[in-house]
Amino acid sequence: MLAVQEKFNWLPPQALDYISRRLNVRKPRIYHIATFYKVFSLEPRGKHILQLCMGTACHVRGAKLIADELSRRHGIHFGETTDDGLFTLERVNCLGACAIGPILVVDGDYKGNMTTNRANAVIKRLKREATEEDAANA
Amino acid sequence: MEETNEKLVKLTIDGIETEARKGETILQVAERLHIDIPTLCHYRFVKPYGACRICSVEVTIRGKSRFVPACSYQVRDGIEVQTRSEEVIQHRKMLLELMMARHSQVEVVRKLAHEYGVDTTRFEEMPSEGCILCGLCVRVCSEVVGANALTFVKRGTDRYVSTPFEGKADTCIACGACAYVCPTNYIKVEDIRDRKYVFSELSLGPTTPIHIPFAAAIPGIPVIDSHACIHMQTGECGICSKVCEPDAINYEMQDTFEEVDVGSIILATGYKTFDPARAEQYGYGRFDNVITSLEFEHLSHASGPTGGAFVKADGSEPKSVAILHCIGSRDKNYNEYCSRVCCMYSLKIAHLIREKVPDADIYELYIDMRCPGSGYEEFYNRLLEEGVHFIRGKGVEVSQMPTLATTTPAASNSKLYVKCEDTLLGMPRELPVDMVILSVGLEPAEDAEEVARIFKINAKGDGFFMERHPKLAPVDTLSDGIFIAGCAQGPKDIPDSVAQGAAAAAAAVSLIDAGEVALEPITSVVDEDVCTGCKTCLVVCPYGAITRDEEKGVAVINDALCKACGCCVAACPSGAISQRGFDDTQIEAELAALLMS
Amino acid sequence: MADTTTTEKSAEHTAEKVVPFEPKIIGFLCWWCTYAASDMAGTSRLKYPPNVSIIRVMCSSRVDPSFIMRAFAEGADGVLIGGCHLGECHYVSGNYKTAARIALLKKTFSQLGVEDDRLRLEWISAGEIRKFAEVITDMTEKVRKLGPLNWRENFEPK
Amino acid sequence: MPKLGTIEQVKRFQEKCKTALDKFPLVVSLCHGTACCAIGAKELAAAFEEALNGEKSVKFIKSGCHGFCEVGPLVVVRPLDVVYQRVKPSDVPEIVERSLKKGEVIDRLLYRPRGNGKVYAKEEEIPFYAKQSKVVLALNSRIDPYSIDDYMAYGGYGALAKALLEMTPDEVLQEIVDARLRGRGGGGFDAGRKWKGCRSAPGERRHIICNADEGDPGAFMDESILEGNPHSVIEGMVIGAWAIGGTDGFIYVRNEYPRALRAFSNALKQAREYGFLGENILSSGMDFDIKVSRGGGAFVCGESSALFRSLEGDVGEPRAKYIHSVERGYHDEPTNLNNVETWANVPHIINRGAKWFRSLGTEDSPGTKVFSLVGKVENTGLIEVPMGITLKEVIFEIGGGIKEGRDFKAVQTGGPSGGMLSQSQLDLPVDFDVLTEAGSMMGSGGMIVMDEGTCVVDVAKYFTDFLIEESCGKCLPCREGLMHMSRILHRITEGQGEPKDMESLKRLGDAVAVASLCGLGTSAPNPVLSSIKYFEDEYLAHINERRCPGRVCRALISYHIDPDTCTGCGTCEKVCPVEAIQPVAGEEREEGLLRIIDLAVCDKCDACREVCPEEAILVESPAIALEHYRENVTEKR
Repeated sequence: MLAVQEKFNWLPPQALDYISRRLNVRKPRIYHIATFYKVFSLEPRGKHILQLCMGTACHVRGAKLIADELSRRHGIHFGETTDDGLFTLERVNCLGACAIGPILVVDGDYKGNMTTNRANAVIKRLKREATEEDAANA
Repeated sequence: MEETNEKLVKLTIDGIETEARKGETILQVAERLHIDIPTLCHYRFVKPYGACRICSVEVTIRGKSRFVPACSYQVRDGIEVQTRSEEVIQHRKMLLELMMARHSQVEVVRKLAHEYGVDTTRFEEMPSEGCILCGLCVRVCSEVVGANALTFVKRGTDRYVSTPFEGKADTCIACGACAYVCPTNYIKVEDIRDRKYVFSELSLGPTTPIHIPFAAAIPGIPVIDSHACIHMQTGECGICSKVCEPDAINYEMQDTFEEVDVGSIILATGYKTFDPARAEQYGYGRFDNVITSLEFEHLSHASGPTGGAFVKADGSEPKSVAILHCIGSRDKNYNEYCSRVCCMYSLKIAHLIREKVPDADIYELYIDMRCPGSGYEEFYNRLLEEGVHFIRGKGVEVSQMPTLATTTPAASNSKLYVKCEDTLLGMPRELPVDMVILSVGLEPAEDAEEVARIFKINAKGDGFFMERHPKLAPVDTLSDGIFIAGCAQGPKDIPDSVAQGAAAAAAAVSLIDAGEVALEPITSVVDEDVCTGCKTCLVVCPYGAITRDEEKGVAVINDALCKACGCCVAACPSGAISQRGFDDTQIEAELAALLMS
Repeated sequence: MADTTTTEKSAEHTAEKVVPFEPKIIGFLCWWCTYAASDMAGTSRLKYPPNVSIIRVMCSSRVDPSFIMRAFAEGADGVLIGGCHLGECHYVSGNYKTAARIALLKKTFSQLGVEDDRLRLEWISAGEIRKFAEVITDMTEKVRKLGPLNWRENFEPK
Repeated sequence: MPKLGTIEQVKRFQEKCKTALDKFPLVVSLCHGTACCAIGAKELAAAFEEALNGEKSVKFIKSGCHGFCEVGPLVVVRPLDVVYQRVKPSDVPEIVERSLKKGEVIDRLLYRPRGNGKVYAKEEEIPFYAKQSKVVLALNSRIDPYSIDDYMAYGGYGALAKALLEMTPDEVLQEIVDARLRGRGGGGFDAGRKWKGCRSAPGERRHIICNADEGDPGAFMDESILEGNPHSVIEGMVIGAWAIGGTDGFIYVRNEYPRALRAFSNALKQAREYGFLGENILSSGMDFDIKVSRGGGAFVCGESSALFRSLEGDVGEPRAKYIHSVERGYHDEPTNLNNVETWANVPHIINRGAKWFRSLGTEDSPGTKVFSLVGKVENTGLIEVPMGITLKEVIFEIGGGIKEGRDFKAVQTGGPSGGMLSQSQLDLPVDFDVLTEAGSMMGSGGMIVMDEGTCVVDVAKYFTDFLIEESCGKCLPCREGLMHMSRILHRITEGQGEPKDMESLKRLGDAVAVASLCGLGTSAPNPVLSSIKYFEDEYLAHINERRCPGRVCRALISYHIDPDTCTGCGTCEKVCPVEAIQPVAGEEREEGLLRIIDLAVCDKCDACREVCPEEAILVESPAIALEHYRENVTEKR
């Protein structure tokens, strides 16, 4: 399931069906597992995954302010995806780099010493890139 | 128990010293001592879960005391258990308060809380929908039933019980075990038209593995469907045998083949009804409200799906019904013969409808009314008086739109239009009705051909079994000792079937009564002087009736075994065998006589 | 059998081609099926040509090839063997043996120059009265077309 | 690679590796840990590789975490033994040129702690390192975690050879028992006793499992060990398997640790190649291998019974624990579960003996312990200290005191399951039993320091919320009890607390602690209970005075601009997302008009305070802020 999650960024129901059949695991169990563990998502996720560390150290250093800012500015709370399908915000509990918190992970890239203003800048940049890409494609 | 070698442990519960087997839980021991420990997530047929913690008791071991759940804590030697100490009560109160904050509307919680003097909670109330997440349903479904149709979803405070992907659970077998164990009645089993539903999203199979085969079955004893029973599939469950007090459940019972030696056999293998889907013009299978006469019987039966209410597919009451006679009978395309029973049962249907829906328009579309029985014609007359419309003319087509220019389309578009030629009026007609009942004819049973082959009897052109003689031997067949009765022989109504059955029985009894059976007189004989002992006849005899007398070097025919086919006579190269009554000279004489010129 | 005189006459008049030829056919019919069918056909008032004279046997396998030979020799224009459908023999497997024998016999006859249509094997169950009538009609017509067999003249050494 | 079969062969091979390593006169060790990589170590590595350009005399190591994350990325140059901190790619040519080629020390890259003006060049001189005694982490800055040869050059797998070829399983077991090694995962259970129990449990198969589901927020010790020295964990596990009779091994790694996973998987591969895993290890006749299993983001899976179920491929829900996992763990078979750090200690004990181990630390808690020292402390990072060291030493000497010279308020040990300790507990020694007694616990080693700007109620709320998120929801006390605790805490931080809440919290906390099914539940109220115990006044300030002493709880604070410091630059106005900041007419300052925050509009996002160059934006309790506002608006207009 981890492999499927990595490939698609989410778990499509068909994939779970397949897993259930292949591994001979009953569907209710698969479903419970898929909803129990946080890495799994049953909904398609955005193009960019933003993971905000809400570990203690980051919390103490103000991660909550960033979370609030993201939800206010971009309308996404933890576990949600922006309407344009670009960003999904996720909450993680400690990425093991507490010394440089708060940490925002953008598509697997760790960004330390995050602030509300820097977070906005990151999103702005990614948005611009997306628009440019669209323009290029068009 | 005492005889087993298992170790016993000594313990004290509420000051009572007792012994228990190793592996027993405190709850089990307490139950034996009639000490009541409250619990909300325990049930004797599932494994201890330890979720509600209401059963927590204080255990003192080696001077140290701690709280453990009685349902899952296995007793140890020397422990001292307090089930009602001040701390335990305080503790339970706290948990109940927590429970009350969520589930104050749940009867079982409120009652238990009240017992402990907890009627209000200090916490913010957040009423749940009634599920206390004890997990009993989930566990019963997987541990006992093995269906695995329910699961917990998510974790922590978001946790709830549902089916995989919130959809219909294809593995649910509608046993209702979840609803049975649910302490809060949150899970309900609904019974909608003989299909059971647990929640709304769980559509369940038509029936449970244990069920009475059909309403008013005789004997009214439940049976276990081995294809659906969990125990038969996995060896698990077995809960029915645990709860059955008279201990009447036997899983080992199997279908068995029993061989019975008999002297005569009566074949009364019945009939099947004509499948009207073969006659597409009647729209059976295409239109919901076109049903067969047999389906009407089921529908209108008091123990049927609607409890006897006569309704359309959408549940509303039909106000006009057409009954079409001779569906599959008297029709060169299907069966040429008359099925004999349809006229009368069609009249009965009309009568039943009149009873259930007094103001309904009922049409009988017939070719000829055939009412040749005792009181039959009188019944027909009664129907005429009841105001049933009889139209002489076979229904030819059922459609959703009128096809004749003369027909005025009905206001409602759910009408069906039945086309026929009214031969009395001499004009085509089209009747707008709510429902069409097809009076389907009778056909030989599906396996009639197979049965005929097994018993070496013959079937007539229409497929029904042939009697030896239509007048002189109506229940005999060409095979001695085999008799036929009822619709296996041809369409007939109940009185006729009963009469024929009695006749067949009498014929069979007469054989038994005689006590002896006359042998075929026409067996073959060997002329020992001519026989060369070549054994050709031994090979051809299908009954093994011929042996070779090694001493004399000739074939010997056993008269009792010989069935007189004469095969050996024709096969004998030396002409040593002849058949009594059919010997060569007799046949040749016959030939000669026939060809006498 | 009442037709004997007619047959005689027809034989006489064949050369003159005035009276139509009426073939003489012998039917060896199994008592359990084809014979029963003929009985039923009668009670059912089915119409079929009267040219077939029936000899009842217990089983088609009782029909010794020599009977057929003799029938032809004694003036029959055709022989019909009626048995149960394969697998439905009252005597388990008699009809299989018949099938084998008739096939052989047909070969022999063809070598002698007897037309194939003169010897016919049919499986007719007791219920198949319609088939029975059809077979009789069909065979009579075919043999009628072939004309008289005249075994004595054609096949016996002079 | 021939399979090694005798102790001599192992030793010879170690020598060979050592010689190979010694061939490099110069060593550059770049900290390539998660934290350093997040602040530029990757770019740095590329820069080094380019600058060195295949230089034969220099061994360039991308090592695991050095520990001193605060000042990363770190570079250590040997044999000069200098530590360069906050290195940027632009510094690389200079390091290569001067330090490597000429042996000079680059002064400006050296560590200078704030305040005292001193300069430290060598690792052992830096106060952060000076007080530490590294055992488990000793090799972290010296070896390339992707190279088994490096590990062996420092004697790696020597302990394995010694255990398997010279000692009987019983002797190994006895050594561990004698060492009184206690599980580093949290509970501090005696590892020797656990091993013995598992060994004598009936069953054909015995599972050796390494718990690397380090879920405690603020703790990254296990990650660093796996990332920096994975072979030590493997070696420990194989020795454990020898002593216990283990048949197969697992490591359960958090999915959030992809780097650790990569390093460990690579190490497994190498160990197999060298014959330290697989069939007939070192010709001892023992077959043993380790499988990697990834977690799925669930804190509760660190709990042993939940971990087993997760390993079995099911939902990580704990089971009733009255049967010990050593007898019936994974698949109900005997299982020995220890965490990463515990396993990493094993080779050292075998190598140097139980006596040596007992000489470290205290009588009841021998050895060292790795902590991740984080929070509002000057030097955050990974440390390894002998047991028994006081909290004060850790925080003030190693940690260098509180950031920006503020006052210490509390330290949280043991993660969400631990408790908060106050100033008065600072003299407590770090020891399993002492910390438990004080209402906290050792935990796996997270140590989060809080200053006066932290609100303990808020932290308690945070931990409780975290645990609600992570609770599996199986048992009532944990699921419902924690939720109500959180509700009460939320009310308090929102200024709607009532005096009776304190009593409710305590009662509820006790109930949850006593009644819960698993370790997560029973320790869950610790943060709340301990903070009430030591910081009751702070709770009361929230409840009675509607004031947050830490100035954290939003409902109880307001932002305002100090009219005396504000230069009128207007930066704050630009960043304010809700346009709550406006200029005040007629109040000229150096760079423009004085700004003022409209309290009715402000939603306290902190953006303005962050950008203010003059630190003129103040956070006060609402009453004070309102007064200021009145002064500035009402009176001036």
